[in-house]
Amino acid sequence: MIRLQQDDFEVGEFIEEARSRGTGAIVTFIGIVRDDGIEGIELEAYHDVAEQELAIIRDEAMREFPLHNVDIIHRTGPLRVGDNIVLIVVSAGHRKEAFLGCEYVIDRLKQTVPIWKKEFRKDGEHWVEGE
Amino acid sequence: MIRLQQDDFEVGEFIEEARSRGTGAIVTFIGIVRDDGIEGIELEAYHDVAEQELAIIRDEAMREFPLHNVDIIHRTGPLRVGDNIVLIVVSAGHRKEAFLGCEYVIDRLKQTVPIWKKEFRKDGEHWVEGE
Amino acid sequence: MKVRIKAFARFREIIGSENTLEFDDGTSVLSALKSLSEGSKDFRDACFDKEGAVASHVVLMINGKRISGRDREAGVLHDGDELAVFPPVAGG
Amino acid sequence: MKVRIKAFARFREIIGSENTLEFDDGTSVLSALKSLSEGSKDFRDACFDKEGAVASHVVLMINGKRISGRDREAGVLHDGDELAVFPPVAGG
Repeated sequence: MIRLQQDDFEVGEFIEEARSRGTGAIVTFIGIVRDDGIEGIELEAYHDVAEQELAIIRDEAMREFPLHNVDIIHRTGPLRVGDNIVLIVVSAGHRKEAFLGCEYVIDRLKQTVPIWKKEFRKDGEHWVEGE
Repeated sequence: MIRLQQDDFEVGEFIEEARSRGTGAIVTFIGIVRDDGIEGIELEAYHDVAEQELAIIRDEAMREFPLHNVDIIHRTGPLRVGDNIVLIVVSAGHRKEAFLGCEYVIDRLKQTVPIWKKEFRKDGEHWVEGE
Repeated sequence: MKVRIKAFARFREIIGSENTLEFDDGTSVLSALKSLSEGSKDFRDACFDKEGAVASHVVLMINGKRISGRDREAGVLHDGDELAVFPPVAGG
Repeated sequence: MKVRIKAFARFREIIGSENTLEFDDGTSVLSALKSLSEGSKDFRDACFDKEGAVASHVVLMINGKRISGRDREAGVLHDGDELAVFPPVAGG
């Protein structure tokens, strides 16, 4: 499943769904709002294009590695320190490809998906510079 | 938390607990009984020594990488295809070290922790050869 | 013809999230961005470099597809197109 | 003195999970394993190679610590020690 949503997600549900009969490994990545002096963040997305780019990344990952399933859930809107930002769940026959697939997805996501992050600090707000 | 247990685990619970204020990334590995023609497996452990080795691996991972938390839960006893075998939950400030830490733990676990796997097939049972 | 211009992050804060503008058929991306910057010095500063070219860090999409190279200025817009303008992405 | 010998996986299926044996003080690991194999050809075949040395793939621990090199045969057992014998591990 690919989804951009305001609501939080239940990691356990996606992990249950990711399991097929040949699955031997599930690797999960969760990105979280890190406390480095911020009070919170706001995530803005080019909604339809972001979902479309996430689907492209999933398809690329599944072409590149022998994966069974790839889910990517990315939140938008205001979030506080400790809140979930993104969930990636990758299942495969073996552990090596599950790790590689999961890292591939998060690395590409940070390069191509039109989502932006504004940080709120005591001394003001600013947009995080992408790479 | 380090634990060897017969019971299944709730991934979501460990992920909640793994979160501290500086945490920006949680990487989770779940090993699952893969269907490659088997009917089930039985996991046998040198119980106290296995828990001791898991704690050593956790400590090594936390020395090697800047991690916030490492949980390792490994099941023992009879398991069916699709059942969880092992859960590794690693939290860190940033994603690279969370991935590296999680892979380190599962790689070492397979090398050093005294746990053995017997596979049951239609044509009989056999012990899986370790490396 | 009508072109919808979508802006995000810093750019949205300057010109709003969506502007539908009326252009002559065959208008280039550069002309469309110039029209927008006539109304806003802040947008001009954000979007163009000192030489008046579209700044290299600005990302442009037409109908959800990234445009690059010469098309970042010479690309031709058509009726109903959606032109998006935004800074480098920073999700995840 | 008493030494507990724990066996796992294939080895457990041959000699049982735990045997407490009585040895003279200062008995070596090799002597202890030889005593066990006197009662069981299967154990001897699993534990020793053709030259009568402890087979290289057999893992040995004394009190939860892996023993290696010369200690795999010459290591000395003490009263209350736990000697573990098992095949290469295969968890995860």
